[in-house]
Amino acid sequence: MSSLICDLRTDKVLQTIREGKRLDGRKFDEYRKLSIERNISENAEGTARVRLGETDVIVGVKILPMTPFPDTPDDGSLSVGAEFLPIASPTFESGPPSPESIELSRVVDRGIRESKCIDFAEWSIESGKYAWNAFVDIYAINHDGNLFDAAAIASITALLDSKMPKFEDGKVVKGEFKGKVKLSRKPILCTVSKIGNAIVSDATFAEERAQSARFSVAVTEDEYFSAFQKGGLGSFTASEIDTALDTALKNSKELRKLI
Amino acid sequence: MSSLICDLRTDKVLQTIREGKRLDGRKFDEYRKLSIERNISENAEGTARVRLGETDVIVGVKILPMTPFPDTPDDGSLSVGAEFLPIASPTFESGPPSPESIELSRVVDRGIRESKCIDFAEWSIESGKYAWNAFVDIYAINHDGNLFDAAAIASITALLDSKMPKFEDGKVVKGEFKGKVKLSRKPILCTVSKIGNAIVSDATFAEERAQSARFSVAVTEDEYFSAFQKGGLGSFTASEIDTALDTALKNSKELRKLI
Amino acid sequence: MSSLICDLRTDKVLQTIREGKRLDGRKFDEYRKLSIERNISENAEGTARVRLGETDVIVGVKILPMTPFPDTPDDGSLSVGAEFLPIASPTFESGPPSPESIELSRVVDRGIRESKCIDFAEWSIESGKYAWNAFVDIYAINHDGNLFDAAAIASITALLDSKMPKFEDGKVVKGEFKGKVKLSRKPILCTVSKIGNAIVSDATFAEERAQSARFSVAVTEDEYFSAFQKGGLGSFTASEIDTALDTALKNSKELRKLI
Amino acid sequence: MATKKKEEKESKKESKSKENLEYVNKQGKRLDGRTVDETRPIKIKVGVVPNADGSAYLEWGQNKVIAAVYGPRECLPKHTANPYKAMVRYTYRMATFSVPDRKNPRPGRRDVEISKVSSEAFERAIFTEKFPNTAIDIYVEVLDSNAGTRIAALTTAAVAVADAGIPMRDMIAGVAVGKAGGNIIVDLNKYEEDAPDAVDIPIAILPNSEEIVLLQMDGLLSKKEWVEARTKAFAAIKKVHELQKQALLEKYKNFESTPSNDGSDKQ
Amino acid sequence: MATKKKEEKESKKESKSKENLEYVNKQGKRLDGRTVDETRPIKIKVGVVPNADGSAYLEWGQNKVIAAVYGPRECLPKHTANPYKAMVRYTYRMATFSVPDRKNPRPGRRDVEISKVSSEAFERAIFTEKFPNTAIDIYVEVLDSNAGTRIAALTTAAVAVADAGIPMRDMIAGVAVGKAGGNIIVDLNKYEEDAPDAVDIPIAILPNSEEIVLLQMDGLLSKKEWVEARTKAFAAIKKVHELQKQALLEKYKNFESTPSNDGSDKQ
Amino acid sequence: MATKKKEEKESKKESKSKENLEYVNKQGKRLDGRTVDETRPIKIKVGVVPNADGSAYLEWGQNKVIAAVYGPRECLPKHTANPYKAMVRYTYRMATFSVPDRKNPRPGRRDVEISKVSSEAFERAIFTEKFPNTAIDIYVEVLDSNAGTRIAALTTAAVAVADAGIPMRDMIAGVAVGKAGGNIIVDLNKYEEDAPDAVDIPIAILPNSEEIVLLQMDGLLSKKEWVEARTKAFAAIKKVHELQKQALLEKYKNFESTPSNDGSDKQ
Repeated sequence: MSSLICDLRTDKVLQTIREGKRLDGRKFDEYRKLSIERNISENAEGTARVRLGETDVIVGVKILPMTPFPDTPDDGSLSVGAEFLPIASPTFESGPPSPESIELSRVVDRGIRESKCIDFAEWSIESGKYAWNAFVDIYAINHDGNLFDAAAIASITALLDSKMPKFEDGKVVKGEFKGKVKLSRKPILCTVSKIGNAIVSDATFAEERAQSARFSVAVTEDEYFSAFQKGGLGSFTASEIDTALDTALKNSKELRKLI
Repeated sequence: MSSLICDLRTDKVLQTIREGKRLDGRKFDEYRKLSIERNISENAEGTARVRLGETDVIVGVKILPMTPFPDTPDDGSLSVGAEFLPIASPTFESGPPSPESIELSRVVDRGIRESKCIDFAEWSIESGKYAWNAFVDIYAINHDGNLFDAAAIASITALLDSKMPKFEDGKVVKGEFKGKVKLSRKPILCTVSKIGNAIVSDATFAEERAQSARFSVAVTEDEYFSAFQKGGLGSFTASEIDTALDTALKNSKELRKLI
Repeated sequence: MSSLICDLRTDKVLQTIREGKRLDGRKFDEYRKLSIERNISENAEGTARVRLGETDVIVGVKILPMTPFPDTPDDGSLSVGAEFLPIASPTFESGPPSPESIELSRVVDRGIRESKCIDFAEWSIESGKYAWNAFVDIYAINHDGNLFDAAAIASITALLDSKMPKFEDGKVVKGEFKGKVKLSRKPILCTVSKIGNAIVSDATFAEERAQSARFSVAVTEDEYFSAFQKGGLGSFTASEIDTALDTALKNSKELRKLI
Repeated sequence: MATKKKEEKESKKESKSKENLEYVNKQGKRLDGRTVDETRPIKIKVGVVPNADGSAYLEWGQNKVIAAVYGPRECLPKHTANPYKAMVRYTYRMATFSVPDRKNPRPGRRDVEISKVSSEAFERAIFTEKFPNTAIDIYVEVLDSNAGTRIAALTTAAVAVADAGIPMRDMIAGVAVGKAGGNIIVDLNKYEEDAPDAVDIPIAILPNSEEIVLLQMDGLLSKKEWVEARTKAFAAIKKVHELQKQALLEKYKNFESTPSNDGSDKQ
Repeated sequence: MATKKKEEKESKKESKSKENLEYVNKQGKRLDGRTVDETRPIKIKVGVVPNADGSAYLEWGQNKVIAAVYGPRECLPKHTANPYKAMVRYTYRMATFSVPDRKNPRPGRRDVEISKVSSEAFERAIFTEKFPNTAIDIYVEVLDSNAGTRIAALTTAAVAVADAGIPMRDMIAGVAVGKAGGNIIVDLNKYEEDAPDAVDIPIAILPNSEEIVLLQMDGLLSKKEWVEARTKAFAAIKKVHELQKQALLEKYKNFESTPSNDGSDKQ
Repeated sequence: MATKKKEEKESKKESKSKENLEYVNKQGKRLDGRTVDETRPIKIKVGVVPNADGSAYLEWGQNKVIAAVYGPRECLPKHTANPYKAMVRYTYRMATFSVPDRKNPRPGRRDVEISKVSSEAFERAIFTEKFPNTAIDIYVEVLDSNAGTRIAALTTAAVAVADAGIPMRDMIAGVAVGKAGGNIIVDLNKYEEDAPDAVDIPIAILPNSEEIVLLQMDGLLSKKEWVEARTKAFAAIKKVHELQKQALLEKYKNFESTPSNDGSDKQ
């Protein structure tokens, strides 16, 4: 899409928002249709594919025995990575991770990690020698806005879907598992965009182009926040952040039901 | 050489081929003069320098103790790498390996590995802890076409020339060896170019510029093929492949005598 | 500063030198004011900040237990790195180390290492398993010429300032130390620039732009040289090198007093 | 080195002693019930990535692949453009979780080689001379794997290129044929690829002209075995090609029900 | 992976069982004697890098930061320039010796993220539209650290930008607020950041308009706690802002005594 | 770090206690039979890479080096070109198998430093101002090594530059001099370089004007020793220079018998 057409589309988004509406008819705090698919890869310990409207994200989890960090010899660990595949958008390129994909993966990581939903001590195998590390790898398949929430929901879903491998005689027992990974909470990331003076949820690609700033918050079922992240060139007032938090408390409940 | 001169040269190659001849007077299935030099480096376990006409390739082998792969704790291993040194051609640049040099090294690797000429179990030192790895490193010195065959012949020659190091008390004994590396077969790579409708062996640089496609096949002394690789933007018919295989069966015998 | 202004400044430097003077009034073999600051970082084992006129360099030392090299299982080691921070000059860029910063760090390293001021055997912890490695990291903060000498003086000062960590039960004891690092000599690097036909010490940035070549020499208190390095596009006569060495013998004594 | 060798081994794990095992039984059936000429089940869906100019998703046994095509579009950086034709840039990658061990997210030497020979295959298929100075980017991501991924990828990509409306001499279709336990068989699975005498021959052709556009082989193969393998391969590829055509027809049949593919709201 | 996780842990070491510990005593004092609303001592010096267009040095407790600004200057490579505004490129780095373990000299993922969100904060503060086609480069190097470095860096950088004479809507000032042992406290030190219930909220605003230009959080925080934390943060930031202004005034007061800052002999 | 230190040690292995050893015996002979003033045997062959504009191969004791020169040619990327002179880009590399342990194929810090100081030496030798906007690329590959490779490389490269017909003020020639067991000796071999008191001084000059274009040193050296070392070096370099000239003459003498060097069929 040419730059001119982009600008016209952005104008149209802004004008519609000023009229209190969105181009696709949603309310400001309304999400697009969320659908979840599992069993993307038998080779993965767990997978999930999340579609939010036309945004499409696949997450796979591999759980491998690693040497624990010297300062936490009895703890397992979590690694989250994201690839903005050039499949997903004409604006994505092959190559090393972009700052955008690094930011996304780190926000998803914090939302999960800081919710304390994983008891890393349970992932120990042998003190100082082996502990399980879960590699959560996020792949953008189609980018129509709000990759953050789609990626976060796919990540927690894939973790919930994951089988815990067995370890015997110094190695992994292929094809055998000891049940599912245990998660004590299901943090949900809810992102809003500031477009004009409105705070809207689950922005499309066209809406993101028109946004001045973005704010993401991860919410647990017991109504705690486990991560904040402001992004974008603009700013938020304190009351806009409060609106975003309230919206997230509400939306996270609905979204969690779909996992 | 300017692009215009290249194009004229290419036209001349194509025209000569149409007349059933080659610019340097060779028959379609004929190789240039092959010469082999050894003892390029005392620091290497084995070396060979192969000249095919003006094409010039040096290969050195280093054999070092490495930790074996967890799934093959009792096997040694082979690693083939290639550098298209900027020495060798105005078209080569310094920097990380190009797709062309990666392809070459992988085809040379497969030709040797898949011929089963190496018994990797014999290269074990201590189960799960140490096994010999042979690093075969290919350096292009002058590129006048058919680097594939020159590199493959130099690689198998350098391996045949290689001394097996000694290992005692957890380390290599400097300057002592336990005989030559054992190879049960000598796979020879034979490459043909499709130029116009002709299938020609051992193309020069000018001929390669005129080729539409390339086909390489590794042949053992017991008339088995151990690797195929089609390259280039064009295609082959099934019967052209058969011609290439028959030519390779014949040429590999002659070339093997020279090792 | 534009290229034109640079050229005019260079002409002025050259003309002044021809008149036997320097722009800032110093004698040819005279250094700018040297000042040294310590305690830049509590997290470092040792630090030093050296200002030579407006040239400003910070060096920090981290001393960590590392696996010794297989061929020197009973020796510690030294690693010197340099970053030409883009903070320090409009001509410096972020990114991997430039050839210039690599050269500087290697010359500083040789000046120290080859003076034999460190007894690496004393840095052994457990033969073949652990030995102390001192990481000396040089950061350019403001570049007004002669980064080499400023970096070398800051490095030896930071090493002299460094505390030796304690190691017990397989790990470093946080916050405890067993005295200062021992250095048997204090090598001082003295660099001269050849500007026109003059040999001048401690060149400013403007003088370095006018220089044809550079020569650095590290000098110990017992009047041995431990490193030479000629740099730059020009050349030196044998007698110019002799002048540089005599100047260094003299200046190093004065500079050493300030450490 | 470890990395390099790991790659080689992606599909060669656990090649324990299987000498006694029978890869084809007396009834002519393989262990998974297939005949020697039979491929694993193949499903293809067209138009799965709304943003792309063309796309396809394929399941081939356990293999799962997604492909998207962007182009013809401006060729950047500009000095890489060709004034006589489009540049075809094919990128093969495997998701980290698509293999039994975790794949290193950075592209390896195997990825580079497969991308190179696949690019060359598409150079032959596409009428590149119609689009001078442009790039046609074909991206393929393997989501799950069990032997034969480069052919599965190429087959998916060909459908995506067709979906993008890029004119081709012919569609590319392929199969891997080979040998296990002395039998020439079509579409080896991982278990068969690990046979002690395994031969693996990925081959792709333009189905109508039978031009070979991709051909690789490893293992010990005689001339006679090659002729048998090639014959079986060509027959199997024609079936694969039928499935490609059906999938494309399917898309245009279901036109109304897949709004994301009608192009009206592409960005 | 080791590298990645190491980074995460830079400030999370030694989180042993401190459940019994009291982070704020009955007198309302923290272990280092501060009240819950109090920042560690802050010192700012302006114009410390003669070559730069603007620069500043800051000590904030144990944290030591140097910042330099170059620009507006030509934006290279040229295709990254924007014809409507200046590009703000903020680079956050930590010296190898600024942390208890040695920091890898190559920038890590944490550096990239902090640089990104800080660039965005300055995009809001600076009147970028006044300098089309240029770049404003802000470089920050952390020399010593003890929790709160990204805010210390941003605060220093804002002073350096002002020193460079680059027009801003307002100066950026920030603080990290958070939680330890159930108390909402201002400017956590490393010990407090390692509390079992620690919450860390780096926040930066334009002090006059109270626009939030940077906001991150990790840890478990309720809505109510957030409101308390934000209120404390805004109050603390205003004090930080006063120190920034004083430092700038100080420079111009001492104009004569700092010849390197008079611009006359800049290269 | 391991990599970095490995490099340093390429020529410093096995420096066990050799204090008792005699490096020069009463007859003034070194362990390999040379006098203190004598270099190892040197053989030079000109014109060994047909594709290059100039090339040479050299054996210096166990050291084996090949050098090729391309240029003056277009300087790419263009923004690196200089409108007043040619850029000289000297690239020193060691083959993986040229050292006792395997050399990492990626260039290390030692390679970068040697390439830099060697580029600078050639900048002085070549009339670069005659070829504005161009690049002169000098590539050197060490195939086998035993102390003194940077000088062997530079000496080979100088012949290759002459073979390319690039006008020089003077040819570059060099030698490494130094100290072992208290003796100032010419052209140290690896055994001598490992002496406990070893000093290594690579030095290269323009032989006619005696301008020093490359000079490095490590080890502990007095002023007096330097003067002795320099005197010995200059004398040895003149002999090296004679061999360079002979090799070039040899090529043109044998003109007819080396068809690849006549330029008629260069590509």
